[in-house]
Amino acid sequence: MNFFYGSHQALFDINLKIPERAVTALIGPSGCGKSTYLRALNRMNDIIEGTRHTGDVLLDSQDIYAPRIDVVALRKRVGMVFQKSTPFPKSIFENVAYGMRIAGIRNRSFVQETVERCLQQAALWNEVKDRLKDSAMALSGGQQQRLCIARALATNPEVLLMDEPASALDPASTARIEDLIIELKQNYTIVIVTHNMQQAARISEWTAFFCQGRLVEVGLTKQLFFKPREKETEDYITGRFG
Amino acid sequence: MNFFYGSHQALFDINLKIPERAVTALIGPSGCGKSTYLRALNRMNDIIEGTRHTGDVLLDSQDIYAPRIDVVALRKRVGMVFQKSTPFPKSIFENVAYGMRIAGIRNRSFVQETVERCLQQAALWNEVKDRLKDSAMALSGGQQQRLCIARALATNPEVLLMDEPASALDPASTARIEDLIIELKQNYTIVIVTHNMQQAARISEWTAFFCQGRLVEVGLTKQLFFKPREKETEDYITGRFG
Amino acid sequence: MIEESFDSELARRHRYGMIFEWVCWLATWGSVVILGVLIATMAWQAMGWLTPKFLVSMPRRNPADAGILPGIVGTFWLILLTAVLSVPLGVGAAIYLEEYSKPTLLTKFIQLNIANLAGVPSIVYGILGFTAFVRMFGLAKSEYLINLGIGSLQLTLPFGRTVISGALTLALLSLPVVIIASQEALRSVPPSLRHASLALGATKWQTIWHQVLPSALPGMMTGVILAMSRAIGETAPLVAIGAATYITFTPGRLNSVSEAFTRPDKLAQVPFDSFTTIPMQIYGWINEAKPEFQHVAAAAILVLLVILLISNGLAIFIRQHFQKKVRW
Amino acid sequence: MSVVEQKSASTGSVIDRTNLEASGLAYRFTWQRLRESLIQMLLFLCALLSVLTTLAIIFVLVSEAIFGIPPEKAFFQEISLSQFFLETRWAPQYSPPVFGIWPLICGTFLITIIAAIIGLPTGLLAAVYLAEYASPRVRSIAKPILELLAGVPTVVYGYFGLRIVTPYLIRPVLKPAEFFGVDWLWSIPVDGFNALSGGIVVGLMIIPTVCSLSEDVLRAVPRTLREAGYALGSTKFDVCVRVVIPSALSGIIAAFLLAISRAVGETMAVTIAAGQKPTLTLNPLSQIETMTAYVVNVMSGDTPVGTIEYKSLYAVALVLFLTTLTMNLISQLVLARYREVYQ
Amino acid sequence: GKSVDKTIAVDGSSTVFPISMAVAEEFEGKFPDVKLTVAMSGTGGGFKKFIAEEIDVTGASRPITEKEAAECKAKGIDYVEFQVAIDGLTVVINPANTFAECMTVAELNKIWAADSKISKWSEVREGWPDEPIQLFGADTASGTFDYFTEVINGKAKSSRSDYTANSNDNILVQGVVDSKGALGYFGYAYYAENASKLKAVKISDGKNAVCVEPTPATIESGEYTPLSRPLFIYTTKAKLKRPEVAEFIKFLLSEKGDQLVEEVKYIKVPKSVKETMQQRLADALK
Ligand SMILES: Nc1ncnc2c1ncn2[C@@H]1O[C@H](COP(=O)(O)OP(=O)(O)OP(=O)(O)O)[C@@H](O)[C@H]1O
Ligand SMILES: Nc1ncnc2c1ncn2[C@@H]1O[C@H](COP(=O)(O)OP(=O)(O)OP(=O)(O)O)[C@@H](O)[C@H]1O
Ligand SMILES: [Mg+2]
Ligand SMILES: [Mg+2]
Ligand SMILES: O=P([O-])([O-])[O-]
Repeated sequence: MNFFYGSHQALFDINLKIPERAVTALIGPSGCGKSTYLRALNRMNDIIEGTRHTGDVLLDSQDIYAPRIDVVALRKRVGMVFQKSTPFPKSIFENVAYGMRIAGIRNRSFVQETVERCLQQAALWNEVKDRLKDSAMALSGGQQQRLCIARALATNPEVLLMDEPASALDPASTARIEDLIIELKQNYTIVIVTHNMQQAARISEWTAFFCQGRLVEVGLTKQLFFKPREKETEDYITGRFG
Repeated sequence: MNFFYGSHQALFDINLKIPERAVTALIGPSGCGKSTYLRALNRMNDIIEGTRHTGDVLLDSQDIYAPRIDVVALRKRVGMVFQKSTPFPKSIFENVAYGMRIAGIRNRSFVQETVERCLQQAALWNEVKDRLKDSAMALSGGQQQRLCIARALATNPEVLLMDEPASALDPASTARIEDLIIELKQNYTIVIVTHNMQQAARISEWTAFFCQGRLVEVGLTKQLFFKPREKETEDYITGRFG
Repeated sequence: MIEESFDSELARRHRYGMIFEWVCWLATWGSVVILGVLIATMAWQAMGWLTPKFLVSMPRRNPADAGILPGIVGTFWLILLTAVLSVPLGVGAAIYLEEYSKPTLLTKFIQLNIANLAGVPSIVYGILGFTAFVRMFGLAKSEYLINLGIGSLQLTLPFGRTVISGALTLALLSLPVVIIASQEALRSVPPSLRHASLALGATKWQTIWHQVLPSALPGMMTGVILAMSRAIGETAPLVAIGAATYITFTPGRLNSVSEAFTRPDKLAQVPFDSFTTIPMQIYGWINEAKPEFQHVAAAAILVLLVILLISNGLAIFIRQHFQKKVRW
Repeated sequence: MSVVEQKSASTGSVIDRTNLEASGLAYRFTWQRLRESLIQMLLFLCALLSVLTTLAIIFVLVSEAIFGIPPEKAFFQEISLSQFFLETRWAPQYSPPVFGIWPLICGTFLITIIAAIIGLPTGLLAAVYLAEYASPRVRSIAKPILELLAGVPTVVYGYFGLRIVTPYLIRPVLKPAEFFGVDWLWSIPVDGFNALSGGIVVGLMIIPTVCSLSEDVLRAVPRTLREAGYALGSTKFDVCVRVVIPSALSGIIAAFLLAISRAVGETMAVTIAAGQKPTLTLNPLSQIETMTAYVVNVMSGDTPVGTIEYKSLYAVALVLFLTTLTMNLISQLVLARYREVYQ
Repeated sequence: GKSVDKTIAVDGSSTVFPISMAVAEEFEGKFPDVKLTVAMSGTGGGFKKFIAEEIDVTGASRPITEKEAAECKAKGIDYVEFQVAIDGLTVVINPANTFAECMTVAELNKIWAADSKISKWSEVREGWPDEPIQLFGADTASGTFDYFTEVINGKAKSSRSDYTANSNDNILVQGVVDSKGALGYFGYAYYAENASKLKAVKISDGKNAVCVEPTPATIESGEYTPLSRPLFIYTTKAKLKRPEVAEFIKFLLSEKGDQLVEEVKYIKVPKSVKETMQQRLADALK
């Protein structure tokens, strides 16, 4: 697919197959279009004025850009976590319950249970279980990010997109998030953008390397890191540019 | 000297002698305090609320932070050029004449001559001599930057401080500015902040390396680049960090 | 040359600078002092006239007995109705413009139009209100007596010089101000909040309703309160629609607060009854020739100023507490 | 169960249409969806209301002033344009009445000029103080107080002008002989209602408008420009007067225009303080009538619908509307361009 | 259930306004369930609203004109007229004015005539100072305007135009109080209420060259000519069917009503007229 911001083309002929129940890492220098690509996967780019694409994105062999697709339903199936944690200015509980609230679920015990399960999955439950009614804004950065993951899990998505979820965090929080991702890949298909090559190596099975809006190389992480096929990839990984 | 932004200390015990009629380059990773130091030299930091310093800055063995120093007169003696070119939204002529206007010079032919001389010194005269009355905003980035240098020269300063004067420019403009600096050092004492090590090597006699608010090393440029005394300097110059 | 000139001029320039700063200082604090003088002279003029009895009495031809009860009650109903009409419409328009509209020519036009409406003189709104609501262009003419079971509601078309005409007029007048303030409040909500909500599969409206509006609420409230306090002081449009200056009853003939609950028919009559407001009464008294009425007017002005000080203070309080706007 | 995959457009793609329904992504009719579009419609109507308001204003003014709805005749169908713009008397009570707009325009002009002389420089200087000199603390105190000045109702300013400014400010200065009861001082005749007192209070009234708008534009001047000024050896005064104000000039002009437009449209204060007598004069000490005051005067007198005097209201209001509209439009456009420069 | 409280809408002449206002206040004290709105649109403005049936009672400082009567007839409005007081239309000047204490009708005409260009006192009478003259008077909706122009200028509604015109006499009072060279005219009550700040001009009509000051006595006796005039209240037969309106008119014509008329500084009607009025009311109520 190709992607345009107005007249500026940000993605060129990307053709990438994302494997199920595995972590795929997207790496590449700044501004190469990783975020743009990620956001194309749940059509978040639609929000931005003047964007345009050609080509298809298939989810279960269904083109998500097809005319009759319901974007809202799509986004429910394809969750997303952002670089900067974006807790809603509400209580911790309400943050996680938000997805259910908007889906119109009124069953209180179900909501309660799901919130608990998701917070547990996001490895946050123990830290917040006594203060679910507190504002989410009072949490630390790492906790907020995990809360955002829990919130995304609560809508029961199939795919989880993460755009540098740990780049704003301290090493301890980063480690927790990484553990979490490894945990989650049992059940979810995860696509993660990262600047941190070590991180990509640690958590992902597959890695795709982007450069200047093009997909340069994609392969098993181990392979890509140790035996990159392309010169560009090698340069980037060994830190010779970027 | 030490320098503080509120409670945040940005400079620690800097002790640097700047040689006359020569170019001194300040290098160092981003946020290390180069700009802060440079701005301390003409007390531009005074403008920012809540800043504080200890120690002295001597200009011709006169402490510029002494109580009875007139900041305005000081700044007239110590000119400054910024990273982003800052032409006033006036005509080209008026931009250069500004320093004389505020000094209250009414002699029109003198103003005329000085403007021409400074524009010539700044290697801009030929390009703009036919449109001195046009707005300075209409010039290209490189021309604007040279205009700013001409404007600074017109106040007849002794010292010229430059904070990454070429970082926003294309290579051709950068080369012109570099030539200009080499030209100017015959008559002015120049301190220049740069991120570009090649540039520092090309134009400066002396180089000072800052890191995290400290002056790590200072020496003749050739010496510092080829035989740095400190490990940190070497790391930085060879691009191993920063 | 430049050195000599610079050095010789420096002292003079510093002096100019001092004078300039002093003049600027004077302009600012002088204006503040004028506000003080204004309030002080009103207080001085009102001294001895602003009594508790003044607040609960009807206007009388004898200045000593005059009061502003109908004005206070009329202002209350008028502003309540104005807010009920203009706030939802204004906030709705702001939401449309900020959240839904694409920058088409139409939205640009609407935007420009709103900015212009905010600058249309209030007397022009008065003429519009008079023609459209009081007279209804002279087209309609009918009277209805609607039986409410507990009493009857008298409704005339056109609305005439009633609370509803005033409220509709003031609603149109404050609409642009409400829209502009609400837009600003919406703009200060970070886009990341919207993106996060949308990414969870929320619809646009759900995002607005659950996330954007609550976050924008303090800012909107500030704007709305300021718009309404401006409306409280409006006089010209009410003169234009012909609100009374002298009236000895309150809208709906409600004689006490409890009657608002026990007599729903009277309550329903409120929008369709004649009214006056504090500024209208002030205008009436200013025009009185008897010098004592000047003191009565000053007393009413003081009441009005206190109401406005409170509402403006409230708006400023909300703004400073909830809106930590960062400017570069 | 999910697979996400991409195919570039060039390779062609296999789209399984039948799969659409099964995928659960199909765009289906739901109540929620209906609600969404209904809400959007509703909100759009809210936004459209502002356009309707403008159209209604124009319709109302035009239908009584220019083209009457038959059988009614509009003002300009009975009074010629040449009378309106060439006569120098505004005399509705004359028989036959004479409607020459100039005395009203003159009154409005006089008020506006006086208000501008007082309000514009004061407002701008206050803005400079707040933007350049005041500490954030002082600003956070002074700004709300100035905003309060804008919140004072105009009847109050009218009272202030009539009962305080004229007797205790203008009289002592211009008629000290009478005021202090000594006859060797000068005594310039001052009417009880006079344009000067009206202009002064309107001037006070526009200070906050000028100040807050100008402060915004002054603060939008990039810090780098100020620093460049200082680096050349400017004093703060030089930076304010030679760098900041010229850079913000177009924004300041827009603020001035907006304030002047407010002065033109100001009603109660001038009705109360400046009088209600249409006079073709530039003497600020005499009684005048502005366009707005005429409208109030006639409307509070309950002029019967359908008379020529009643229709004259609309003609005057139309002139008033067009004047302020022009100024507002120019000001909006200037401001929009100003924002483009610095953002 | 109960019906809405009763309202009587009173409007019209600003000259009659002080009477309506005082009566309304006292009446409300006596009948608390009746509420009155009292406004002043001027006699002409009042009649317009009266004919449009927007109001119940209108005050008038001149009798209804033929044109207005015809309009009433056309709309089937059966109006009833009651004279409620006598007024002496008073010409006033600023107290600082010590020369123009007596003026003739001719001089007034010279000032107020439609084509008058007089702008200085010296142009009115030889010997008066060369000072500007500021004029204040009733506007076109006012009965006072009609009456004054008819008596002084010989033709109703014929007047110069460059003066401060307002239907609210209070504004005229303020104008005269504040301007040294002012000359204005309005109802006697407005002068009497502010007598300390105004000076009434003595009027000498053309016939017997005596200056007559407006006082209750001279007005009542008719000595103060030609500016003495009757004040009226109009309502309709249909409105009188409403008990509160009937009650109100009754109250106006009672002893108490006369007291109030005198309290607001007008002159009560002679006994004979009063009886006619009461008879008229009785007839209308039948
Ligand atoms: N909203 C936008 N409008 C216009 N161009 C944009 C927009 N967002 C991104 N771009 C451009 O698209 C290109 C790709 O941006 P993108 O954000 O995808 O890069 P990225 O790889 O995520 O970089 P980073 O690692 O810094 O996040 C960049 O050139 C960027 O300037
Ligand atoms: N106005 C300010 N207020 C508070 N802290 C500041 C301010 N300006 C700079 N600092 C801090 O002071 C430190 C030094 O900043 P400085 O601008 O001198 O760095 P620098 O070496 O010039 O970096 P760069 O190469 O990116 O320009 C940084 O940590 C910065 O965050
Ligand atoms: Mg990115
Ligand atoms: Mg720097
Ligand atoms: O009494 P008038 O108001 O009609 O003059």
